[in-house]
Amino acid sequence: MNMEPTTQAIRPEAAASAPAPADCVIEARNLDLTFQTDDGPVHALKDVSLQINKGDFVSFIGPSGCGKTTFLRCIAALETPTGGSLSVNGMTPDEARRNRAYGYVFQAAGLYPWRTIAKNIKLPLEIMGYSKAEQEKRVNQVLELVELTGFGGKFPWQLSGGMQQRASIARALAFDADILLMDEPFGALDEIVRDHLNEQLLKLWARTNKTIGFVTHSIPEAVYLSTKIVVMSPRPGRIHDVIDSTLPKERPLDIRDSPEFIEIAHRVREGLRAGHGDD
Amino acid sequence: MNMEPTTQAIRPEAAASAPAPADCVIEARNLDLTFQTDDGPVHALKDVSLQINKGDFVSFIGPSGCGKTTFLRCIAALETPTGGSLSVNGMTPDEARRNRAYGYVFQAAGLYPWRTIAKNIKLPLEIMGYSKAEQEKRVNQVLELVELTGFGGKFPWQLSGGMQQRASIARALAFDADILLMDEPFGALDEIVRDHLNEQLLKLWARTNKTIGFVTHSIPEAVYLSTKIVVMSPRPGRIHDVIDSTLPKERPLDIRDSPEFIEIAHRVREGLRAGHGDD
Amino acid sequence: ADDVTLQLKWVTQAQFAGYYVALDKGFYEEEDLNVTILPGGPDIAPTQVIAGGGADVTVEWMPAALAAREKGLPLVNIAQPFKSSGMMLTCWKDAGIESPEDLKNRTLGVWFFGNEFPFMSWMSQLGIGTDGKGENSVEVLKQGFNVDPLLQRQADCISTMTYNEYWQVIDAGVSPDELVTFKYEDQGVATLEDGLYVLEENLENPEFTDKMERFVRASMKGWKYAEENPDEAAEIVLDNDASGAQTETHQKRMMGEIAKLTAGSNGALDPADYERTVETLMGGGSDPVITKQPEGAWTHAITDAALK
Amino acid sequence: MLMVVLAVLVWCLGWWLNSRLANSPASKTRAVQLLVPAIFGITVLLVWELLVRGLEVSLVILPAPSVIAARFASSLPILWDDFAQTILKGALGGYVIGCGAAFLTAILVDRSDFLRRGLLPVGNFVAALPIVGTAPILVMWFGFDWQSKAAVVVVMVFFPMLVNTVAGLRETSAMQRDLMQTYAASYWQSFFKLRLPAALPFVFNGLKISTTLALIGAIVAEFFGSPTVGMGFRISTSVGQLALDMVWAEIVVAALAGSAFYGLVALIEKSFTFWHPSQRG
Amino acid sequence: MKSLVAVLTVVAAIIALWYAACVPMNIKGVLDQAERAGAEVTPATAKERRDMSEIGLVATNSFAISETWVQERPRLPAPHQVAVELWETTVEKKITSKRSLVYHAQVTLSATLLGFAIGTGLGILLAVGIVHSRVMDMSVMPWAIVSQTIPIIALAPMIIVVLYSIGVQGIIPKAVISAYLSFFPVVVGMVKGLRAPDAMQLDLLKTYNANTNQGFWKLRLPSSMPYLFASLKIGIAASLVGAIVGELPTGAVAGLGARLLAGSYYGQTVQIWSALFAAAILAAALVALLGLIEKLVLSRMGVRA
Ligand SMILES: Nc1ncnc2c1ncn2[C@@H]1O[C@H](COP(=O)(O)OP(=O)(O)OP(=O)(O)O)[C@@H](O)[C@H]1O
Ligand SMILES: Nc1ncnc2c1ncn2[C@@H]1O[C@H](COP(=O)(O)OP(=O)(O)OP(=O)(O)O)[C@@H](O)[C@H]1O
Ligand SMILES: Cc1ncc(C[n+]2csc(CCO)c2C)c(N)n1
Ligand SMILES: [Mg+2]
Ligand SMILES: [Mg+2]
Repeated sequence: MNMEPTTQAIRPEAAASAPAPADCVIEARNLDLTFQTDDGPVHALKDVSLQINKGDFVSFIGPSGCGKTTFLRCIAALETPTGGSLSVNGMTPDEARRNRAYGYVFQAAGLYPWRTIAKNIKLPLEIMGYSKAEQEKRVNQVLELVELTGFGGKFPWQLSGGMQQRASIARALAFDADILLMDEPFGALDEIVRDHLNEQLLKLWARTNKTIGFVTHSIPEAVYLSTKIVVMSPRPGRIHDVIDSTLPKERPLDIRDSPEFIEIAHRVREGLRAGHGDD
Repeated sequence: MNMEPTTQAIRPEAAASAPAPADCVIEARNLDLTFQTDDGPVHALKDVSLQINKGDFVSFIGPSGCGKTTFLRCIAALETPTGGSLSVNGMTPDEARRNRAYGYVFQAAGLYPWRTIAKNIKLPLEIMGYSKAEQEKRVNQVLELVELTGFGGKFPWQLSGGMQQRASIARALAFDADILLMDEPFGALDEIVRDHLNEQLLKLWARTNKTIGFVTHSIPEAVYLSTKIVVMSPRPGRIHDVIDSTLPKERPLDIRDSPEFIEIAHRVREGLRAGHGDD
Repeated sequence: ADDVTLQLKWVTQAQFAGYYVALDKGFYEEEDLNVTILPGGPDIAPTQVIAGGGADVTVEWMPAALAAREKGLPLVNIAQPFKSSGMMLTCWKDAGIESPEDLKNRTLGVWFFGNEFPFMSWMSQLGIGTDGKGENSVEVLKQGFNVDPLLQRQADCISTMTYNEYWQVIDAGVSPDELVTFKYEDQGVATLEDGLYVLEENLENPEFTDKMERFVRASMKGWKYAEENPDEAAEIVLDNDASGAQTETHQKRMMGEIAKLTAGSNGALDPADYERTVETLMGGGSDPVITKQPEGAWTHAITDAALK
Repeated sequence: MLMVVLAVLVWCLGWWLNSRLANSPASKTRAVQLLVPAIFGITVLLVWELLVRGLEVSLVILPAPSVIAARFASSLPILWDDFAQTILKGALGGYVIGCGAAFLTAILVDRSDFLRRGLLPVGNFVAALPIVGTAPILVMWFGFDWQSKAAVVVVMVFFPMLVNTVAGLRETSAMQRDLMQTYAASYWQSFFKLRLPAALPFVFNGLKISTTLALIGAIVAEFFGSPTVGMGFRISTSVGQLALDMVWAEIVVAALAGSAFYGLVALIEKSFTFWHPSQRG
Repeated sequence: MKSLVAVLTVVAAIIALWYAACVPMNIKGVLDQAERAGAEVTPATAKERRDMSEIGLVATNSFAISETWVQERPRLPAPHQVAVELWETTVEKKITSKRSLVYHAQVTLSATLLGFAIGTGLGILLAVGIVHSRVMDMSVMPWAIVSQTIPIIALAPMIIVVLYSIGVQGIIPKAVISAYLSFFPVVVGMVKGLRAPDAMQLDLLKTYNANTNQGFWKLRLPSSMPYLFASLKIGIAASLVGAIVGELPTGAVAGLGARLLAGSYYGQTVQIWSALFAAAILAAALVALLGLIEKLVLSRMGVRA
């Protein structure tokens, strides 16, 4: 009861929406979400339509409170839209959740302090009923993927923030989900560590060919990582601009000093400034 | 008793160090600091030498744990070096502290929630024994300076994060200190608010001609603000590079897209990368 | 007026009517005394209060007083308004108890807190052990404040006073026919109750003895008045009961029973009663309450002067 | 008079010694952290001894520590029997039943928002009942032996434990719960893997509070009826017999047992919640 | 609103259970009475019934069930009996009457408040000492914890006798006991509260070169307020228990403790229960009052409660 405060079965008409094109993984049509709060309704998402294709790396950027998190949570079926339709892998988001279609990475690493890194990564595997041997294998696999081999026996608090965040990504990668949803995963880290993780994330994405939804506040981060940048504006949360990146798939870190990069970054900043009031 | 756990009178030889040149406000020579912890000694600062002149805006940048905060705290006499010499305004740091030579701004605004903004700004004035009328006058002055006129009667939690941080800067400006020490003051704010505050901080610096020591993790922030950028490297904390900015004093926000800016940023990034091991 | 503080052994009830009557009727005032009566309670040891100087004189049972004396607290009996003992053991008849011999192998409720001495003496005189059930032993429970252990049949017998707990059993709806009682008086093991005791060292002070003479005189006047006017005495007690828990019927009945116990005493201690008490306490087996003949545990000096 | 002066001197000496120790660089070592309270305790005992002797306080008011120690040493068998009756049977029995029942109830309550809203205020109200009042009732219901003492303990520890456990089970952050949702975890999976471990610090807090309550409850209940053994029985009987040394010997046992009990639970807590910031130092 | 419904439901369920529990609890007493009154009871004698299960007795003597809720001296009084007693002793009696629970509650309340004041004052002083002096922290704190493992009721009569012996009587001895119970939560909470300011906040004052005194008044004290109130709420409930415990040996003269004891002494279970409820209501009211004061103080301080 307590576990599911916000999610109910999605409304029938949403479930019945027309199937998306073959390689379209996530499709939102005229999505609307209003929170009922004590201070009256908050219109968090208004008329949001978006298609995300298989293998896309989509960043969501926008001022605080514009609904980035809310949109990601709708996809993850952690929030139920109050209007419009949303499909994930051709199912309702809730069906997708039950099918364990995605891994979700939160802003803070959110590792359980009473479990070692390895046991933290095992958590979803235990819940999903993987065999002991399989668990062991996958943990080693993803630990290597995020370059944490040898740290499996440590407790989270014995690791730096950056390593914790990598472990939490490993946790989301450990099971076979095609979609990775990340809500400001590097927000709490310092710039240098962040650069490093960005590089690694790109490599990982290239290797695994997952579809990634990524929320960030940082313009360079969004530009550096994405194939598609969604700029949002607040009150009520709308999509202000969708920018398809012209950068090549191969991106060394110093691509950020290239004119193309600066050009895209500039466009994003303009979009942000247009949507942003005073703080 | 408990209030001053770390500061003892500075050692005599440090106090007796040769006076610095006329416009040199802060001078460190071969500064060393080792913390004794349960896990053995931590060498936080090693052989740090630096001169800061009157009116300088000096940024400290470097990976987490490289000793930026520790160095700033040494200047503020919140930490006692274990070797080398350090003088502030030609005095020992502790004498300078007793003379209230500097204002210190912490990463979080750290306003007292039980005091209004105005009363928060009055706090140092009360402690330093200013008259009621003088307190009133100065509060209004600095509130205007940070563009918070009219918000004096509000409580901190009624203000946005950016406004809180401005109030905490106002608090450090309220009394006559020539030096302003700021430890990642904007670390917790989002990029757009941060841009705005950076702009205002530059204006304020130009108007008051204070000497500012500024710790940050953000390369653009450091480049945008400083006349001098100190790049540090960890284990043990050393100064890796000192970069004198070639940017003009007048800096609109879009100076950040200029080639000069990108050039300096590049140099800082290279310095950082060189000093940065694995996290 | 001279101040006198009197510590009672128990809560305000008709058991102490004489003192309340003397206070209420101004007998103390007539003797130029300003008397404060401190009620007792389940955890107050009157002997300890007087040892600490919290009272000048206290109402106490002689076994407890003599035991305290052996412990090095020299209490002296200066007056004895109660002639006979009101203590008894009350048993269910249907438990098959007819004589003290039948007590063996039963569960008995006993008061502790210094009130266990008469019972212990009695049992050791009967040669019955008190350390658990068995052929020649009884199981003893530390009885609480009330008669529940009997009513709930957690014990076969409990300690009662003729003037108090016995009637509570009756009030609970039990008819006297269902009960068997063993009075300590009848068993020949009665010990003196409710005497007035002071510290020996104080008796060397003439001012104090003078105060006590006047106190005893007024108190006995109160007792005699209470015996003659039991209903009025009960009312006075009720007026002084700050807890508001006592009922009129119960106190009037208690006063009637108390009068039977005070009858026959003019306030002076009868040395024969004293001898019998000491004999009871010292007599019997391995674990006597007092081990040696007490010296100077009582005096007639006060009563002689007060009652002439 | 000499003794009184001496007592003042001893006090000053003890305090001076402790000041030196506490402000010395060694003050963070384990030895000093044990030594300082020990010196304080010994100082208090010495001052007590000297004052009692110097002011000639009557034995029946306050015995000197040396007298209490002598009595303690000579009455070990009695003290042990009382300890077994009151602590091992009454307090421990009630503690296990009470805390166990509260824990299970907490799980039940936590499953239903309705129950939690309804039961917790009522629980807080019941927890405010002064147990001195419930003790005679429970003795009437459960008899004179340790069962009634255990019942009193159950009543005393149940609600503090319940409130703590319920609070603990709600301690998880929204993010942690969301994480479980993204795994489509079942109720019991998220209970055992998330909520229970997260609740442990609170559970142990409840367990620690309950230790002293259990002890006090078991002893107090014996004042309202008991067999002729037990710490509460001995204390009340000994006061009546003016054997104050015995009373204090029992109080020493109570303090020792209570501290040991508390310490034990704290130790177990450390090994179970080593990961919690408060335990990491 | 939702909470109110939930609470009422739970209360209703408890009352229903309570009524049900009265039946087996009181059946033996009812049957004994019925037997004496000459009614047909199975089994016929009290002795036979003694070892039978209550449920069995209820089954064989179902006629007696309604009697179990109206007994004069029940083992477990029915809710309405307690309610009626509470009503009669509060509303229908003059407040000055010794039979009025309001009178007794007020006696206990005054001792509680005095003890609470002493305990809180002492607790705060100790906490200030502990926070500012390492010696006190290291030597006093462990013993403060040990002090709470001492059963107060064992000490209560002795405290009273010792205070008698130096001529202190009346409300003070009770207040001392109640202070003994309430000082501890205040010390613990206040130490926590005074230490609540983090290193940064303390450093801030240091950059102003503030002295210890200024640090206390401007930082430590205000930031300890939420902790103080949390522990005051525990403290006042403990105080009440202390005052009641203190009333038992002082001759059970007046007060809720005296009522409890007198009720117990005369087997008046209804009276015990109503005194118990009165005490719990008093405790709840005191805690609620403190909650109200907390809200007021904290909101005046600008701290959202
Ligand atoms: N559970 C909720 N109940 C009520 N309002 C909510 C809830 N969650 C979010 N909101 C509101 O909805 C709006 C969008 O919130 P959301 O968290 O999606 O913003 P965001 O873009 O992620 O912001 P940030 O960058 O600060 O994380 C905000 O105004 C927020 O206050
Ligand atoms: N009080 C202390 N005791 C022991 N070690 C300390 C203490 N303060 C800092 N250190 C250690 O000294 C080193 C330098 O710390 P410092 O806080 O100065 O780093 P920093 O550059 O400010 O890092 P960040 O960017 O994370 O704030 C770190 O390794 C840190 O763990
Ligand atoms: C716990 C408890 N202890 C002792 C007594 C004994 N007592 C003291 S005075 C007195 C006279 C009659 O009321 C009696 C019997 C008791 N009743 N309850
Ligand atoms: Mg968000
Ligand atoms: Mg730092």
